[in-house]
Amino acid sequence: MNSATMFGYCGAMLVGLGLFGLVTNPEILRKILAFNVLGSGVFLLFGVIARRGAAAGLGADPVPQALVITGIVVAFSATAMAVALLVRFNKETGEITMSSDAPSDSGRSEERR
Amino acid sequence: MTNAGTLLVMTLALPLAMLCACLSGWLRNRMHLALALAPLPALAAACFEADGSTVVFPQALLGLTLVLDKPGAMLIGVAALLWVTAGAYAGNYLRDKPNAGAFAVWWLMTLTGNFGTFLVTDLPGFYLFFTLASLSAYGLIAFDRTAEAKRAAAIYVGLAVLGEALLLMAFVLMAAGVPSGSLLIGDAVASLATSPWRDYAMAFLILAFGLKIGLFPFHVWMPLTYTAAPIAAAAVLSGSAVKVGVIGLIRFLPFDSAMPDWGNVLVIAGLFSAFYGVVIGITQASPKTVLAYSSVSQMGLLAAALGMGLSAGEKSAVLVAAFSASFHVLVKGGLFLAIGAVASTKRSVWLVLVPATVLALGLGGLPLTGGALAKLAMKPVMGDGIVGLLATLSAIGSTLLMLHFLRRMWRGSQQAEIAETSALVWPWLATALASAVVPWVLYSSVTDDLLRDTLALAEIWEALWPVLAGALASLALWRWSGLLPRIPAGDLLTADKGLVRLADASGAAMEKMDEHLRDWPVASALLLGLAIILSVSTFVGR
Amino acid sequence: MTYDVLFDLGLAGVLIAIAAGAIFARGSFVSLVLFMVYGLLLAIVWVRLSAVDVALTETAIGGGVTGMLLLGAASRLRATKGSAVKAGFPARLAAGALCILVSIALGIVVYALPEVPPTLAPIAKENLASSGLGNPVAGVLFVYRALDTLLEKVVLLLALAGVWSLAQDQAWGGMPGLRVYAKPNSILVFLAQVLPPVGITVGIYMFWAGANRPGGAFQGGTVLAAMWLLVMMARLREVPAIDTLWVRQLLVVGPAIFLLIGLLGFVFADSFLAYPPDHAKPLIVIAEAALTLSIGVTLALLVAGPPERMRQ
Amino acid sequence: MTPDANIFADVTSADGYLLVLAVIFPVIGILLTMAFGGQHVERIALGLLLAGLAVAIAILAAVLRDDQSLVYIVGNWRPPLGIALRADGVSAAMIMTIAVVICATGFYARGEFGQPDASVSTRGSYTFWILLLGIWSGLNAIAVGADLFNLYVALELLTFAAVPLVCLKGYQETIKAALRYMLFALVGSILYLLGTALIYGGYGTLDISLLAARVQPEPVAFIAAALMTTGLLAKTALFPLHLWLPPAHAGAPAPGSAILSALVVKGSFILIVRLWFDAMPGLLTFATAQLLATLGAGAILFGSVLALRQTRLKLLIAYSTIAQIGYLFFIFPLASGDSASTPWASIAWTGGWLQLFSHAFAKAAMFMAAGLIAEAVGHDQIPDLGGVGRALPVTVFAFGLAGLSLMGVPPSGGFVAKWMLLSAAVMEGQWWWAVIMLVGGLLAGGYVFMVLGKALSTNGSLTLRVPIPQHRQAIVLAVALCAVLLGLMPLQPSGLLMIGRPEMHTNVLE
Amino acid sequence: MKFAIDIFTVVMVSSGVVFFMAGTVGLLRFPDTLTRLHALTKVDNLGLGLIVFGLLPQAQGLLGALKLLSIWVLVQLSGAIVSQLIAQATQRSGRQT
Repeated sequence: MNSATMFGYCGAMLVGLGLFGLVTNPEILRKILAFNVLGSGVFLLFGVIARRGAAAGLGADPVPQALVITGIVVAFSATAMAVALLVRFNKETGEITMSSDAPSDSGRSEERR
Repeated sequence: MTNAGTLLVMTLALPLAMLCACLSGWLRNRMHLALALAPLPALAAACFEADGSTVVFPQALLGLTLVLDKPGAMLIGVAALLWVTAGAYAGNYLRDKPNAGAFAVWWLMTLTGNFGTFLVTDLPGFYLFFTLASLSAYGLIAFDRTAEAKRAAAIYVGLAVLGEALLLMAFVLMAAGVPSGSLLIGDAVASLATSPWRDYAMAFLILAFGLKIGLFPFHVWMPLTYTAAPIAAAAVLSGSAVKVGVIGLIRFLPFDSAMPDWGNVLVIAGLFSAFYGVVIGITQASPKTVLAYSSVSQMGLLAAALGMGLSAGEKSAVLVAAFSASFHVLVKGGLFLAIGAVASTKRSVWLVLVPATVLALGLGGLPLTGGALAKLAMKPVMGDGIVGLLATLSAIGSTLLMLHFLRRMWRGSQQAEIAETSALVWPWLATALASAVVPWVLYSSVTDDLLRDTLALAEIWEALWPVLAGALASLALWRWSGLLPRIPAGDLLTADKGLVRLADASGAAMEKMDEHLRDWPVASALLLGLAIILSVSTFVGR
Repeated sequence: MTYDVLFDLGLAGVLIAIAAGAIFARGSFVSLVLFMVYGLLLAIVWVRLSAVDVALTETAIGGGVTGMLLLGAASRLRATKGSAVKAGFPARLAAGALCILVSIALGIVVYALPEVPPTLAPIAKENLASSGLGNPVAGVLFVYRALDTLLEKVVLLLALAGVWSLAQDQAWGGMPGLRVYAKPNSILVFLAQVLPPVGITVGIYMFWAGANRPGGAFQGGTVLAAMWLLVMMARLREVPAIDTLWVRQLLVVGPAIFLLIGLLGFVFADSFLAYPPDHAKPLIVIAEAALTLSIGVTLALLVAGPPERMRQ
Repeated sequence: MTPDANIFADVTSADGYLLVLAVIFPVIGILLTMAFGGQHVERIALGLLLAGLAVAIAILAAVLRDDQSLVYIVGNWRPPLGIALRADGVSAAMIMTIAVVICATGFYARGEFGQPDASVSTRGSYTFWILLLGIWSGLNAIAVGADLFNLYVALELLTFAAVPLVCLKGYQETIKAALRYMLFALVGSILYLLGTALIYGGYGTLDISLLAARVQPEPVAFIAAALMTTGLLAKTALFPLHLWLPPAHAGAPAPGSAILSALVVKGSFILIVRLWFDAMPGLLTFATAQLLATLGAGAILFGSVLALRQTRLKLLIAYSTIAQIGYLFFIFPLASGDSASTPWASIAWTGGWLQLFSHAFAKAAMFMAAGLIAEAVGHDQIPDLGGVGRALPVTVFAFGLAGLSLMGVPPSGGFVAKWMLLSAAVMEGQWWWAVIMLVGGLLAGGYVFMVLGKALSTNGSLTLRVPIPQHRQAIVLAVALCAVLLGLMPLQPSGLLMIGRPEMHTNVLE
Repeated sequence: MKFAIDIFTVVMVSSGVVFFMAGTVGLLRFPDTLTRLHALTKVDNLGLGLIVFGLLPQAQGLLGALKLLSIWVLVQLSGAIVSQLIAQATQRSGRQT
């Protein structure tokens, strides 16, 4: 087993970890964090694929690397937006967890205009 | 395009134009005065060009194809008559009603749909007009906002939409059976006998149209709606709109190829509701309800006739059915209008009651009335067997029912509240006159035996004795009417409370389930599970 | 060779352990700290996978800015009501089972990856000459898949618009509510005075080197953003109000110039986002320079959050 | 490996540049509005709306004229190294639909987010127009994208523009809805990204038509496809993954709801179809198709029943969206697999897409109508809507037309779509889908008439808080009419939707 | 010559590593925050210093050497400041452990 494949399994495990945190942890901040772990696992798989594709004197296939960089940017902006939402949500409701909600029947909210 | 073509186009174009005119509020609020004009082109077309002249619209207009054949012409003609008189009646009835405009819109839409079904020759077109007629009737029924009107309208719409669904399925099955992929009704019916989906298609057809003409147990909507709707609306609905179902059966049942089993289904269902209508009808108090049940009974008889035709595979049944249907159009419409007329005349009630009686007994087949002709024309179709006998017996029943109706109407006129206005009387008299004359005009076109034969004593007695029997029966009925149970209008529907509760409970259960499903851990776990199942199904499935 | 594998094995083990710690830790603060460490370790992994550009990005983002963002959020959250309703044990068990299944599936894929791995490295390399770039990753980002890069910058801007849209109406156009820790002549102020010159130099160097060696607009921009945030936190400069003109223009200048060059491609290189052969490199460098600035400003403002205070 | 894997000649076609413009125009708008502040934002946006509409028309015309897909090779770098943009018949029709709905919404939204005085920039207007343009760019990019990763970026563009739209009003419950939407959408997109990673690892390209030639039925493909599909399903909110949709679509401001419900959820659906029909043909097994359609059936029944239970108009419409999305997934069993060779596949294909387009128009009209009603009455509680029909006749009429299309009543796109799907289901012997569709129609009739009956009832004492200008009602009516006009097309496979997929028989019914 | 330089590097670096070890142990074992800080700062200064010093001869060219030195300087700077901040924080939140 060469180290690329080994890091591949590592990435697979990270994905599982991230998913678990995302599903089970009620705290929203922790969900966002778990999302980042999950994302890094995915990127790691990209990296492994890039590494396996090393050829023509390049240590790794540049295309997946570029994709990862783009992906990291997107993931970061996602995190930023989620965090902003979370802070506002916390300011409004004082909650930090995501309780299950029935579709709120407060249609009167229109009147708050 | 022949001038008949222009007439055919006008038949639909005029009401549509009037609808567009309704976009302006000013015109809308005055439109009810012009309602009587809308059907005139149809009338003209029926009179002058009943020779199967054809109009084909460009693809941009769904490629509609309009044809005016004999049964179509017969029905559309009398229907137009009724729509004219009822329109005049409505015009007066709606004077200084707050939202007469809305009524006019619904009226015109129903009218367009109703006429369209008599003319179109392709499946989508028929479905279009059928739907238009059924759904816009909703507005007429719910017009006065009483609680029962709302309930009736709700139930009506529910069943109407169900009918749409059944019909859509039927049409899809029929179209699927046509090798050439043509969507013309003719081709669809022609290849129905050999279609692999024949029986399914037949089942859905009979269900859909049976629901429309109120065969037991789909009759429940009729009493409710006709009782709740304003008189003019009830007149056109019971008289004309119901015939959408009749023309459907006429157009879509494959009479060229005998289908005994399906024919018998129709016969049995029809005869049953023929008697069922009578039995329940005589327990009813409101004259409108009584008429509604008589409609159930009459339509049942019609269905039975068509059923005989289907099982024997003889085309003549089509014309017969069309003929008696068109007679029913006028009589039923007339009788409904009569209720209003009686209520609105104080001094010379007899001027209204006498013709009404003749008209009513006509349904029982009183000699020299159109009813007698209808029965006569039906006889060969019904045959001399058990079915024929039952048909004759049903005549007794309808006489009984009609006398009951007259009595109830007479009672109703005592505590009438409608203001004295002769304007409501003339439309009704016109209808009565038409219903007395028109059948004689049409009769020759149905059968080839001469009118003279219909005046033979034997025939007259043949027609008369059921009426007399009915009269006797009704004497008995009056004597012991106290013993009859009071069955609410829409008999079976007394069970609907339970159904509502059941539906409500299941709905609540689903709501609860939804809350759980929309819980984050559940939903996201489902997400992962789905991913795994998908990969497995892709892997194993090959 | 085997030593490398052993090292990598250890590295991966630690990585997983720390990730697990970050996921399972009781308190959020602990898990956040662990997450930042995780980010740094991940950077080493990227180096081991000889993807240095990614490693730089990962340190700048995963270890750096993201951590900052999350810590900032954690310091602001106040749980006044609503307690952490932990999913019940059976639910956690089921979820765990599913996640393990997913991991196993991925493991299978990694195992089953083709013997001769498909790669675009050769063609990527041989076509690189035409662009005059030395760094193949930059080549992919700005030449072969430039459209992705362009759209991704738009995504950044949209994210910023989204963050801003969370402002209160009365605070619109005001200053982002960045936490400011300024006490006069505190040690932080000192740092904010000393570090930025170095940082800015490093940032610019990164983007400049990016053309030929690892690095590039994004990594450089991130460093710039970090420096600016430091200065703002130390109150050496006020946080600019979001409708200040120069802020807005710095935000868009990068994508705008990039897009402009792309559109010029229609005229001079007969295709959108194609560069005229002999001016390829200068054009790309110009675009990258502008992008570095824009990215810096965008990231900083993303961290700073929605406007909260009206300007004085 | 299918014979016509490379049906797209990989050369830029004459009018290919239009595809770039379709994606770029909104981006230009975003940059301009970002740079030059709020007070011009509305003018810039509206100008670009018209420009974009023109581009969409041009694309449709070009595709119809050439009778083949438009292709554009970005930067002259061919796939697999570079990125290609392709627009087949479906894409062209989709772009057109998007343009019409977005323009209508834009002009409708001036009433809500327009700027009375051009001096100040307000939060609402500034962000709304930027997000609108963002959504448009994302949707067009999805419609023309031919590279899985490029499509990922487009998908994110869409999400990042859609989420803030949900909570533009800033009410507590809308923030909550937006947060749920955001997190679930993130899971979805990361799963999709994971899939693309695996695909690149397995086949060394992300270009759809190249993949069609290379993909083999093997674990890599299975698992990648499953992950990507699931991620996209989460964004499409197919039952039972609909947790975020009702509050989000009901909470957004009316124009937002219209866009979200009519277009945004369709974006990810298009990708699912591309995946199974274009990128990995032959990978779709009977079981998978049945599974997807079963979820669709669940959505139809579940969504419709819950719509019937709602007391808020916007929630009712949102649940009806869940139900209507369900119909789309009947494409998979009916237009694929063994039936793909039969003429009925192309009928189902046409029907499915027609359902998508007509639902887009109908649902946009419905939400806009609901918005006007809420503006005029001050709430959207169905029980208290008595008499709205007389106060806002045009609006309620438009709502009714749209409702008829949902019920599948002629003449409307909904009817044609339902007819085609029904016939396909019958002819391919999968009658169970036909049953579901009929029941769905019944339930739809139920909730449509529930609203209409209330609105048309005259006994409600109703006072309008604000008068509603006629032109806004006219816009709603126009959109509803688009749904009706789709009903005028013949009951035959549409030639346009077949462009770019020779494997499907066209005009079989002659 | 080369050999001598290598020896020098090895000695320096390994002694640096020893300091790191000590520091880590201190971090784990020391009772309260301030003492832990004390341990860490020592490590930064000496341990890293030794390692950098040891690597200097190996650096290719003046530029490399400068880079190495700048790394040391930066770490010094940040380490000092961060430990300052932490110390202040502990003082503010009066808890010593």
